[in-house]
Amino acid sequence: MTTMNAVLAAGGPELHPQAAEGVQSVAWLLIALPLAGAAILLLSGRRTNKWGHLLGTAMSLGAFVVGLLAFFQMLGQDAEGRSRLVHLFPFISAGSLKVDMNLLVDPLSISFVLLITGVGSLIHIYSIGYMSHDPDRRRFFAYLNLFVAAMLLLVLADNYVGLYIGWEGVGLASYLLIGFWQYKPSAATAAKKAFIVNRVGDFGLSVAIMVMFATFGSLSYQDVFGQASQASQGTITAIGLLLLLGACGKSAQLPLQSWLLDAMEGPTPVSALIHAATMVTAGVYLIVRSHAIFELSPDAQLLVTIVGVATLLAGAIIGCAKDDIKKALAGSTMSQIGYMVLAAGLGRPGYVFAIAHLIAHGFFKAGMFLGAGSVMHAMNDDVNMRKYGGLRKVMPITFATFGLGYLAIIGFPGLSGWWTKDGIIDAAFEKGGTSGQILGWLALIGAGITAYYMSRLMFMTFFGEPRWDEDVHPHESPKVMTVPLILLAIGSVAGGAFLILGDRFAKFLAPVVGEPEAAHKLVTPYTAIVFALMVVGVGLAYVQYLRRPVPRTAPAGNPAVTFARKDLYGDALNESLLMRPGQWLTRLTVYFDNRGVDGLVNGLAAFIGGTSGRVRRVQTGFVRSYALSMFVGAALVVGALFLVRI
Amino acid sequence: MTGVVAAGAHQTGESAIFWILAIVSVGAALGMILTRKAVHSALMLAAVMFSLAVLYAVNEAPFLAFVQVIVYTGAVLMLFLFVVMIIGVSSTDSLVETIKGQRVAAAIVGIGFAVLLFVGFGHATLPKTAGLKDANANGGNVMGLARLIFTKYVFAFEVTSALLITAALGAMVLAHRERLRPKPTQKQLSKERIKSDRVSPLPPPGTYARHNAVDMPALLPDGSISELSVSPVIARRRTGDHEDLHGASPEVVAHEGAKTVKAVIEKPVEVEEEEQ
Amino acid sequence: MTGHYLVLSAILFTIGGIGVLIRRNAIVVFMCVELMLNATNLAFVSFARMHGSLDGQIIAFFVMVVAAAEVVVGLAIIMTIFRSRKSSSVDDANLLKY
Amino acid sequence: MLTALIAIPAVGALLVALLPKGRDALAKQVALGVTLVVAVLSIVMAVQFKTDGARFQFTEKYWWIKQFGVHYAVGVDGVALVLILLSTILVPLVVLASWTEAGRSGGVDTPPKRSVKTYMALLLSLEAMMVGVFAATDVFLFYVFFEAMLIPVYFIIGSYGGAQRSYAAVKFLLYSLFGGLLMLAAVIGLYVVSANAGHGTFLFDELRNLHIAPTTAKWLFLGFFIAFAIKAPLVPFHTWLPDAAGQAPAGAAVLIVGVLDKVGTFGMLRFCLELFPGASKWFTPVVLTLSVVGIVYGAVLAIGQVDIKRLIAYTSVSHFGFITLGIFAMTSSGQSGATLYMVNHGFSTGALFLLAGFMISRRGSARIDAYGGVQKVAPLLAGTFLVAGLSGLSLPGLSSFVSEFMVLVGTFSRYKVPAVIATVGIILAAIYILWMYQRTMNGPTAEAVKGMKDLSKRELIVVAPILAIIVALGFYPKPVLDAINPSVKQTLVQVHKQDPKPTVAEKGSHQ
Repeated sequence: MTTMNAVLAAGGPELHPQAAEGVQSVAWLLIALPLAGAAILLLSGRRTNKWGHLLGTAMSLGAFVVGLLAFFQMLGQDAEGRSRLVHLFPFISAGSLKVDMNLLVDPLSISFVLLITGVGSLIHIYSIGYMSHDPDRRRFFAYLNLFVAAMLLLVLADNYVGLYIGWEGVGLASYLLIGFWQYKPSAATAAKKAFIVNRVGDFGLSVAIMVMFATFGSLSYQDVFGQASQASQGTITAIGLLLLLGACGKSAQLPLQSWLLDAMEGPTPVSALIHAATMVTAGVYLIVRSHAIFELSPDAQLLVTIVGVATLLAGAIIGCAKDDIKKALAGSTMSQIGYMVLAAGLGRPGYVFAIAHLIAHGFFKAGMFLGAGSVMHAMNDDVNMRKYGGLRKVMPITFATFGLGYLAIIGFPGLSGWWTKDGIIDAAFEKGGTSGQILGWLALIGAGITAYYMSRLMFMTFFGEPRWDEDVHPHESPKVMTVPLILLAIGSVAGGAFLILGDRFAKFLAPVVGEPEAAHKLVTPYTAIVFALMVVGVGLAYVQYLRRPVPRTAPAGNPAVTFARKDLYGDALNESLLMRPGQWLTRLTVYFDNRGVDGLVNGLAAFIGGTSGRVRRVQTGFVRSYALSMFVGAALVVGALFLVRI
Repeated sequence: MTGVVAAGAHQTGESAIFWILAIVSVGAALGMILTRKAVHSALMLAAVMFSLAVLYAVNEAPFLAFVQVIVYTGAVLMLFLFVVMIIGVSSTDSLVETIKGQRVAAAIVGIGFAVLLFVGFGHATLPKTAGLKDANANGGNVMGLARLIFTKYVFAFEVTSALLITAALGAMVLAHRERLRPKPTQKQLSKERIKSDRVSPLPPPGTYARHNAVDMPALLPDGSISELSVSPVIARRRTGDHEDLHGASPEVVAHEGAKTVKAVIEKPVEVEEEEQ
Repeated sequence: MTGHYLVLSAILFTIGGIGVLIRRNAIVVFMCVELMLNATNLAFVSFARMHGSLDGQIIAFFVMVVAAAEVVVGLAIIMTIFRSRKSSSVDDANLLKY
Repeated sequence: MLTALIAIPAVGALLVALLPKGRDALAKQVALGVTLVVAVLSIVMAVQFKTDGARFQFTEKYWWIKQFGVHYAVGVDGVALVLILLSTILVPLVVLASWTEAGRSGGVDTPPKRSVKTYMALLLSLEAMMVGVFAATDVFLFYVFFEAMLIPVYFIIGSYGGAQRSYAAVKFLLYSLFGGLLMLAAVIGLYVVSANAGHGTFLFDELRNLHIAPTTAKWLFLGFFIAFAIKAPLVPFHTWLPDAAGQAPAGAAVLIVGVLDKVGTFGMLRFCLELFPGASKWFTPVVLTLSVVGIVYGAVLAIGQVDIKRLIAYTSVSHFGFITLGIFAMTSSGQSGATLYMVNHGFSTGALFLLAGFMISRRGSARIDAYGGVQKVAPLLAGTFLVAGLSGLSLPGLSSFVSEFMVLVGTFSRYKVPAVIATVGIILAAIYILWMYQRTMNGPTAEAVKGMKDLSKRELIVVAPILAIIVALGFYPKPVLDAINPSVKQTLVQVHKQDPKPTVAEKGSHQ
């Protein structure tokens, strides 16, 4: 009975997945293939240096194939039967705590599987070329495979523990890959920072899991969502906020955004795969997956939207000020994920757009990052856009693919970004009320800024006069790198339309997140405004960066520019609020432990030693003194005897 | 011994003896701890022991009284005197106390202890004296003791014998001086002597001196003082108060002796001639 | 009468004890110890008479024997010390200290 | 079976000690052989152990001192079994790890003090006692092993340790003896209570059913608890551990932190909780506070250390906070998790200490700032070190995560605030491990590190099994949990505690 109520309350998503059959029953292969790849590559040592990258790519492609087969099998099933459970093995059991390692293959997870393995495989292929000169290429592919495995576990798990394992697994892979060139202190620090900031988010996720277990007695999605409506409002809100904290850490949302920009220290394919297309979107996945909880708590949902909007603006502003091409793209990533989080917080109409935007973003942002990598390759790994310029002639393919991605992200009508982003903005306005208006307008402004900073990036890199260093001779990248670029560009162009037209994606996801109330209107009053703002943004950038020559050194900006260049003082804030007090606390504690706790112990020892040293003096060596004390003792004994007797 | 005397008379006689001997023994005991010379202390101790022996006798313990006299006053005290003589009969203790507060503390503790005992005795109710008439009845005091020693206390007695043997052995071991190098033979001694600066024997002390104590240096035939004649051990400890020197130090006396000798040396020829 | 003997015994014992405390000559100290032993013997003997039993005398006898043994060993020790240190003062033998 | 496990290493110790001087190689081979035999035997025992059988299996019971009711009684339940396995697996690896280090005492600056064979003999005798202490089911026998364990450790630290070895050894000994003294008093007290009840005994099974007056129980509990808290070590009794582990040779540090300290937490679970259920509940708030303080405090201290081995020791202080937290949360997942944590911590900290030891023996310094960029010259060392370190920060997929997760979830279902504060520990863990890793392994290669050799075959053989176990238990902890769960259930029955029901279910039942 209760489950039925829950089903009704949650809007009818399928809560009773059936056992998987066919290809889906071997869904574990999805994880096992790349994991095996990682294990083989890591354990085998130098022996596999020659063909290691091929193995890694093959494993990733293999997983993609399995994912595709599972996807096609799913298309053949009716809507109710699209959630399939793959039982693997019992993981933890103690008393009432029982966690099984099961996989859940449903439309939501399969969407992610395809994105991860698809884009992932392309990036693997690209990396063969990109990392060809690196002596540690084998290790790089091992880590990439490890990442793919962990990410797949994250999206495929049917419970929060499995998700958490994947969650931390991708964190580890991200740590390893950001710090891949660990001999650079900046890379090592960035890696560590990413992991630690992520851990802060994980703190939220862990506590959320504890609350769930204490509340529902189980950690599987099925049980938690099924009983969610019976828990108290406070508990649900608490879980929602804690999950949000976790999502903020992984998806670089305010206030845990600071690691993402530093993470660009990693090799560029990593930035494309992990820090643009897949891992950073895990937070969005978490929120959408836990929609049953968020829908029960409007407060939590509101906070999600606030975080989303704040981050989309912050990321966009940072993106405007960066001269480092990768950091500018990273700011853009933050901003775009802000859109997705906003959408995820908007409830049912938003989920579809959140995921759709996520997939579209996966394509165009990965494409642009890889394009940026191609450019860096040509420019001797220089990332400063002020030293680029006029590259469109020497790198036509890169320019074309990058340009398509660019048009997609700024929301040029017809391309992916236009479909999905407009959907999100519309959904924000549709939320209604003052909050809906505010969110909607802020998202609109964000779209305008996006157009500005992306155009700035585009113009500084590919247009204008060459501002290259003398020893730089740009050239187009090899085929192994350009082919993935082309494929991704196709996705950037067509993905959005494919998903949104005819509510195709909404219907596909309906078994998981529920049916939207109304069909999506393609053109709304806001469409025009978005387009207008986009034009304004592009125009501004044109005036600033194409009409006027770009100086090779960054001019001193006004305070606002400095503010944006310094990542909105996020690092400074962390440093002064957390790091410095933390260091002081650490020093203080060490001092306290050495002097206080240990000092107490040693002090006690010293006191006893000192006292003995003083008492020792009683042993004068004079027999007569001893005799005196004996005599005193005898007298005392006699006296005591009398006292007892009398 | 006392059994034959009537109770009343016995009481009076005994108290007379007691009071006399008590005063003597306490006086001697005090003297023992207050005199500066060890020999005097030993003699005072002898006095105490004699008094106690008599008191034992009065207390119907004739055997112990004799043992006291023979063993203590006889053997033990002799041993004391023997050691005193070896160590130096003339040495006296300094009366300056070296440990701070020792005397005051000793006095306080001693007096406190005595007071405690007196208070204890004062409070104790002693039963009427039973007397040893019955105990000594069967063959006298010695027989009574012997009976107890060889029956009830035989084990203790045997242990005591072991103790005595051990003590005797211990004393021997302690008093025995370990020889660190082999005893030199006569040959070695004579060789060493020939090699040394002086072949002839050392001059004996007191030769040609006016005083023949061991710590008086001898005068050589030419009238000079020979420090070699005095054993270095004694020379170091020379105190100098020989009573027959009337307070003069041995050096002064020796110098006077030297003058006399010189005077004699100046006229030897005449003397010889006269004699011849 | 026993009380008198006991008091005398106590006095002698105390004198002996004070002697041990204030005299520095090892031989005299020994004598004082002997005095203390004798004082206790007196007490034993008078108790024996009081109780009408010879046990007290036996104890006194044993005390004498032990005292004799003690004196022998003690004096031998004094001799040995004197031989190496040329002194019989108990204060001089104070090396066994802190 | 158990007696054999105790006797074989003990005999082996004698044998090694009696070997002629100068036969170092032979001593090492004999020691390795003996420990391998013991390891194999214990694995055989583990296979024969029936998880659904009686609580104590492989029991043996003989009179020892009949007058005082002292038995030689041994037996293992699931908890003891896994801990014995932990020790018997670690010891041969430690022997192998000490292959060349044993003769060298305290790194480079101090000359060798004692022979290799003495070291091996001490290790073997330590193994005998470790097995004994976990196997004892007679409280007195437990106490004897508990105290006797100190002796070999004292000599190992004191003779083969670093520059400050004598300070560390004495500190270790005094701390432990102080705790042991309190425990002895409590053990005697227990006997007296049982004797007053009519039947003086030290047998655990009989004492379990003994009724003890609440006040007495509290005092006896304190006696046991303080001894165990020193051993474990719980804040504020922890300061001996960094010194001991920092000064001890790496192999011995593995056993001190990995196994020896587990005796403390094992004792809390086995003796404190089961013998004094009432008192345990009474003291729970205090213990939970100490645990939580320990987790955060130990972690913060670890961040501030400049010496690698001391850092690892402080991380252990933090981890022991988790273990005690789980034990005193009195939920099945908390206690099972805590027990699993004991095992996992033994392996992961063991691996960390071993690898740190390998690294220190190359460079001759334990200071973190003496290193830098090791990964470039010794990738295997760095990689294995990273895996061990990640296990130390409880990365999911590695064994520590499972246990830490169970402890936290189990604690949260009864005590919310301590669990949440303890969770902060996972952030701090990331900081101390990764920061240390960054300072030693990453960055430009330091001048002094340039010639550093990578792990040798022997060293690889030492760490590989541990890392394999860490990964295996991280994904499939079921076998261990199956062994632990029944014993933990018994413990919970004894303290009359049930797992709290999910609040939803509770609400449902109210409706």
